[in-house]
Amino acid sequence: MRGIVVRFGFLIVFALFFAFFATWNPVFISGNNLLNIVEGSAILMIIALGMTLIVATGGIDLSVGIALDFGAAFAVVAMKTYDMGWGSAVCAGLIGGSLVGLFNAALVVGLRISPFLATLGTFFIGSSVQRIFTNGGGPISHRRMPDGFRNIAQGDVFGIPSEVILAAVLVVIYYLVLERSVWGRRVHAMGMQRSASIVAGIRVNRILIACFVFASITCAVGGLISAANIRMFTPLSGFSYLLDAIAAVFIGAALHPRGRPNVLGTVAGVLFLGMVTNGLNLMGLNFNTKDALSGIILVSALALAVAQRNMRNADGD
Amino acid sequence: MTEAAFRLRDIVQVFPGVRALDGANLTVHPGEVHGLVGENGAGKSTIIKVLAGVYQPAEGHIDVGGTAISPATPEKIHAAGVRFIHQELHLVPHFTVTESVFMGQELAGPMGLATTRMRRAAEAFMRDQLGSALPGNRLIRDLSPAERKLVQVARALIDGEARVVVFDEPTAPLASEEVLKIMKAIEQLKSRGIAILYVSHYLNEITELCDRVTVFRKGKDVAVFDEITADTGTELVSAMIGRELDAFFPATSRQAGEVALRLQGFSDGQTFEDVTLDIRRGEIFGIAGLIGSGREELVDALYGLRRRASGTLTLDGTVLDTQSAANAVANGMVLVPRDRRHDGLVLPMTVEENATLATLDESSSLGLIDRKRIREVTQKLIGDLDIRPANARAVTRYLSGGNQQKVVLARWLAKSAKIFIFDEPTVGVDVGAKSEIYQLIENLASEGAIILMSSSDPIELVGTCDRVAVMMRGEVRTIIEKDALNVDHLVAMTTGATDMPEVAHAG
Amino acid sequence: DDHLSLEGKTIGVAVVGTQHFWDREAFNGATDKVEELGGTVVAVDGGRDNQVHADNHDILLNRGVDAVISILGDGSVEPKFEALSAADIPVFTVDHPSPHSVNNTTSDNYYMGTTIGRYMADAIGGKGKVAVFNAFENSLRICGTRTGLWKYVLQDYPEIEIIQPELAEEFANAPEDARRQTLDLLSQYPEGTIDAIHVSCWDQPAIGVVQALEETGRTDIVVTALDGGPETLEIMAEEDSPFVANVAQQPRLIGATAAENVARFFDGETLVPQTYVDVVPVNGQAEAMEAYEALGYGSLD
Amino acid sequence: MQANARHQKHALATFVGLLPLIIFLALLLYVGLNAPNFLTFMNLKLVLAQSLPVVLAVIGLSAVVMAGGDDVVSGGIDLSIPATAVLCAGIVAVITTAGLSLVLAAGAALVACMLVGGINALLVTLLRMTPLLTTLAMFVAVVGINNVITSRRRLDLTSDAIASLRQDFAFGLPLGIIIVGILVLISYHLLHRTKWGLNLQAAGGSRDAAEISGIRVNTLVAQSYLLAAFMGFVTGFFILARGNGYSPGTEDNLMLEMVLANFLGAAFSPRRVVTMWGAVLGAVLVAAISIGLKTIGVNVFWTDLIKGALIVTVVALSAISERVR
Ligand SMILES: Nc1ncnc2c1ncn2[C@@H]1O[C@H](COP(=O)(O)OP(=O)(O)OP(=O)(O)O)[C@@H](O)[C@H]1O
Ligand SMILES: Nc1ncnc2c1ncn2[C@@H]1O[C@H](COP(=O)(O)OP(=O)(O)OP(=O)(O)O)[C@@H](O)[C@H]1O
Ligand SMILES: [Mg+2]
Ligand SMILES: [Mg+2]
Repeated sequence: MRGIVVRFGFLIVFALFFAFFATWNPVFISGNNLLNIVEGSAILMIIALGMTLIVATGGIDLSVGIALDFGAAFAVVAMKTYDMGWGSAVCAGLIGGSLVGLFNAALVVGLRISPFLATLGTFFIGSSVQRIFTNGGGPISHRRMPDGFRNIAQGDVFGIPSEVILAAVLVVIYYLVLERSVWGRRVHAMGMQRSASIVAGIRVNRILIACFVFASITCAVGGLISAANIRMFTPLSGFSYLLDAIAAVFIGAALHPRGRPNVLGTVAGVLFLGMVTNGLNLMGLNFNTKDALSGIILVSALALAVAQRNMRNADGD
Repeated sequence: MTEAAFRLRDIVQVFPGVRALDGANLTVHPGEVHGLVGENGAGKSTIIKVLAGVYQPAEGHIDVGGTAISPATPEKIHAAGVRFIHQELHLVPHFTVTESVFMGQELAGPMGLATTRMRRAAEAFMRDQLGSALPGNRLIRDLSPAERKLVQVARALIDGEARVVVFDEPTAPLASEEVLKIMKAIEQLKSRGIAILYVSHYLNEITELCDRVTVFRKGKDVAVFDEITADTGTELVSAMIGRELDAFFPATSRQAGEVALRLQGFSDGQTFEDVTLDIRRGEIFGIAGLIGSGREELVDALYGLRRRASGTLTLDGTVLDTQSAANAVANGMVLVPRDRRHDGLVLPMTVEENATLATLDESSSLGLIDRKRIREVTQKLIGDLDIRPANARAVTRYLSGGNQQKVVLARWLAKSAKIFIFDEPTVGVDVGAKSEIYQLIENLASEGAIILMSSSDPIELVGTCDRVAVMMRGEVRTIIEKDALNVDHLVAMTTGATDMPEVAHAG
Repeated sequence: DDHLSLEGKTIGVAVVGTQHFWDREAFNGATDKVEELGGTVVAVDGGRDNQVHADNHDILLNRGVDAVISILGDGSVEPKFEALSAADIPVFTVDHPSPHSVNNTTSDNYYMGTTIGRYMADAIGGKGKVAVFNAFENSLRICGTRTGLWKYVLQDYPEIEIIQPELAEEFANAPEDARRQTLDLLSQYPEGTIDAIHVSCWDQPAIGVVQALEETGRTDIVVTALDGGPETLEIMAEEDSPFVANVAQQPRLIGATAAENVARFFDGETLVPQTYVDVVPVNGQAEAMEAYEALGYGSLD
Repeated sequence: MQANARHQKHALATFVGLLPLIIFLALLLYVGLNAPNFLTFMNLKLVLAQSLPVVLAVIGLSAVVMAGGDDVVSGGIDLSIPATAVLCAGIVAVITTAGLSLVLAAGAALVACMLVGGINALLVTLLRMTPLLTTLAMFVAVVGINNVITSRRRLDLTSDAIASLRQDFAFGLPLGIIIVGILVLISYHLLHRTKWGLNLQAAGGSRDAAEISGIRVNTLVAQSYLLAAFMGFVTGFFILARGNGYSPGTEDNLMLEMVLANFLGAAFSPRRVVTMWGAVLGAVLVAAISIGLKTIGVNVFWTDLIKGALIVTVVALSAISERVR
């Protein structure tokens, strides 16, 4: 019994919830709804990937939402105000996102501010910049955006929505880069013990800058999807992904035998959150009850994931 | 004989995959200094932690002053008068000396903490008992390692209740002149009838200081020596490693080549000034110097860990860029740092990850790690260096000190570097492993590597180096050539003793 | 009204938040008008936190302004109004009736609620199932009025059923969040089992709702909402838009009117307790185009 | 010669170390000279009154950070304090609105808040869960539960006792300020002037060092979460007093301000570590700056930018002063 819990604990919880939601409302396991879950998780997945990278460096990024906002804003403005094609608009969005990463890197590497406070500063500044630019926070709507851009979120390949494909491609890239590549190994080493990594000849500052920029560009992709989905840029909308992204990354870390933030764990965390949100939506609960339940489920699932890891480590697996 | 100060019998302590203690016994009498020696991983630290109540052993009996304590909890052990000076400099960096000395045993008055009383007591104790005039409001992070060690000692003894004091490798992080302070403190304790358990890899300390010695091997006590003289050393060694150690320092017939590495006018503007050295290919070049002599800072500056104000480094006439550690490594210069737990290893990572951290590029294609190749490389390194346990996936945090050091060495051996800097390469390493490390260094030199060895251990320098530069107050005082190299001379030069004994016997 | 002036006056403008179109426009309308009339603005923003908004009034009191325009807010501002009145600083509210306020400038929320109820009922032929986004009925008075009257009207249509539970929206990322929730809702209610989705207090979420409908091709479901900002009017004005009815307000005008009321007050006029600013009911595509131009948002070709 | 150089360097470090505080004070002075009535006693009262909830929350937070270590990701942090605060406010408002006694309401709220603290403590010490994650998840859960309890309604205050925290005066000061002042002094004594407090700081400063010194780290960490929950409970009443009742949605802002004040406080302390008094000072100064900016009529869209730039500057200076040392 204990052996089973140790090996498959979180998986069992995942399965139990799945079965529970499916029994409560058969719609839950309809192909359409499962696709909804995956599609609905795409943006969070992308943000959580960026967050995974930063947490792997030993930091945390409170400004992921700002990078998302900037990605959306730059792309929408490029198309609406400057009449750019969708390709250029995508580039503009990615560049917009990278500005956030560069700013973070300047604070963390240049001024040696801790990532938490640096990205908190970026969050305040980035929010304010958006409000100044939009005269208080008005959305920038662009109903007639080019189809190419809309297809970032609305297109599909063999019935698989393009945002899901985008998220999947990013998952693969992140997995290869962070878990399989030389560079990723260095990122982990730096995150766990910076001084030893320096002595080992790792260019930690360069890596840190790259990580912040890479993460923010990733978040900007989330912004592009968001802008393509609703055909507008809503200022300050990225913030709503922050807590979920942190939760997903740490659920993932809890699932790792050595507690490291990791891409596959993050994927599991995001899908779990997505499943719970969707399942509770389908349960037909009052929205206040729903919020309370999703919080309680989050706490319990985390506790279980961590308990599982503790047991496994105690068994010397 | 009277009642034992404490007695540990048939202790068994199991960690996942390891029987760290396998029926070990240890008895220490009041008023004696009892040595505990053994190879890395023999179980010394573990039995200390069992005594401390940190681990609850699977089997065994613990009694202190004749009364059985079961189960042993840290509180009960403390109440019984047993004090520990742990090996790590376990202190809170942002605490003051006073706060650290009284940590966990604060004095309280009617209005909360008696801060002034504690500060006076701490300062008085440091001054009178330990001979160190440390201000009570200095922060720990501003202290030298030796000063921190003294704070730990003060912490263990200040309540005056100590009946047994356990020192786990207290001198490992210290320079030789600072060791004296600790020795003096121990003598004083002994004269007050306090029993002392002393763990060290420095056998000369053991033979000088101890009345009796217990030897551990593979989790068991294999011998107890009741008579200790200066000659007991070799017997201790064979008991420890289970065989004779034929030659501690490797024999050599190596001839140094041309001057290859040249430091010119190195200074950092603060701690060392205008250091100029010529080092030959195939030479082991030592650097000696007390704490504060600028030796450590020079090493750091050489490797790009510290900004240098001026100076050039040339290899075979071409300027070598080592302004950052990464550049140094890229140019074939590598460092085995003095603080392996912070700078040497990424502790949460495995042996494999640590050993291959600098050579990943060589075992990858398209930037992706070739995991099979990495595993092979690691297995070979583990074999070559006899790293124990021979498990590539073992987390380095749980390796014993000597094995941790070998993992650091493994990383750089895999790198096939040209210039090796060894900074305190054998601190905390047992004699057997030490000897192996010296042999490794010798082999590197024979293969034509350029070797710099910075050490606070004069015996080690004399035993392995071809030449030794002595630093003092930020300057190179002299360079001692091979034929003039002996321990007394070296010690005299490093401490700046004016009368130079004209002894000629080699170390 | 040419003689109106706030020359030499310092007017505090407190707004509960500026994320929403309405709040922002009312705020901009008020501050712009005060400046146009020659007054100095001291503006404070509660960041969508009613308590911070209330506290901000203390700052205006301490700063010593000549009058305060307070936009929205809940019961926590009442003691602050009292203190301001006690210090002889007149308070003018926007969309927040209060016994301590000289005048409240507002849209007719009762009219909005009933109008949108009738429009929606008509759009689905007086029967069917309706989902509603409603998170703030209990916490914000105006939302309570709008939602309550919408429900009141629907009582006349026994064949209209409101799907339980009601849906909740999120503040920061309203359109995207509503889009996701709508997608979940649609997978639960297949083709033909749901007829309308109503956003009961404003219309940012409606943007996401329409989006979800278009994505799934369920454009037979109609969408209704309140406020009529330029983005939503633009959507309504599109060919075959599922977004069929709205009641547009004139928040900028409301803010400006409040500022003018301040000037009138200093001019010695007696003000009625409530000033209602006209709302613009928008039923269908053609009216949406008209309203877009009439409200000065530009023109839709 | 050398001693002189060291002395100069020390003086420089001290100066740079004080810069964060100097910058704050300079900004306040600028505001004071430009805003009518800013440098008055009235305004001081206003600043204090508005910072009360943050001050209370930050006492709890700083205790948790002191006990767990100040690394945000792996150390101690309690993001659930704002949630316990609104939970207390919500429960008290609902029960008193229903006409039941305030004592009953307070009792129920206390039980609920301490339960939250207890769960935090259990998860962090027994399960060894990351505090950041644990308390974040608890925040979500508790806010959710509170929304069920209150149905996200606005509830007007019916208790005069609570209103008196805002309205009544003693010695010319609002009662609330006096009570919080006393609580600050008690907490200061507890956290910085007793054995318990020092051990708490040792636990967070170096867990290993504390453990081998016989300090029961887990017990202290658990106690810090209970203290935090209790401070959340107290904060609840001040939220009710301040808002003249319960308004939904105050937790997010409180969380941001609390975290900000706590870590800014570290920049003020000479040892550059999180301290309770530094955190309280941080809370008051942040409130003063916010009020100052509002008083001089800075465009509301710009205030976050100024705040963000200020954080970055202050923290950067504190980092630089560490390097100069
Ligand atoms: N917490 C632990 N988990 C797993 N293995 C451990 C742990 N602590 C010690 N060991 C193992 O127990 C054995 C004994 O270790 P111990 O630290 O007692 O050796 P030691 O004699 O102190 O060595 P050294 O001379 O290096 O200090 C080693 O093999 C070590 O790897
Ligand atoms: N954080 C930890 N958790 C569990 N076990 C540990 C931890 N740190 C060290 N150990 C184990 O405790 C033992 C003591 O480790 P320590 O760092 O004192 O080195 P050591 O074994 O005494 O080596 P040396 O003194 O030769 O450097 C080691 O065997 C190690 O495996
Ligand atoms: Mg040991
Ligand atoms: Mg050891």
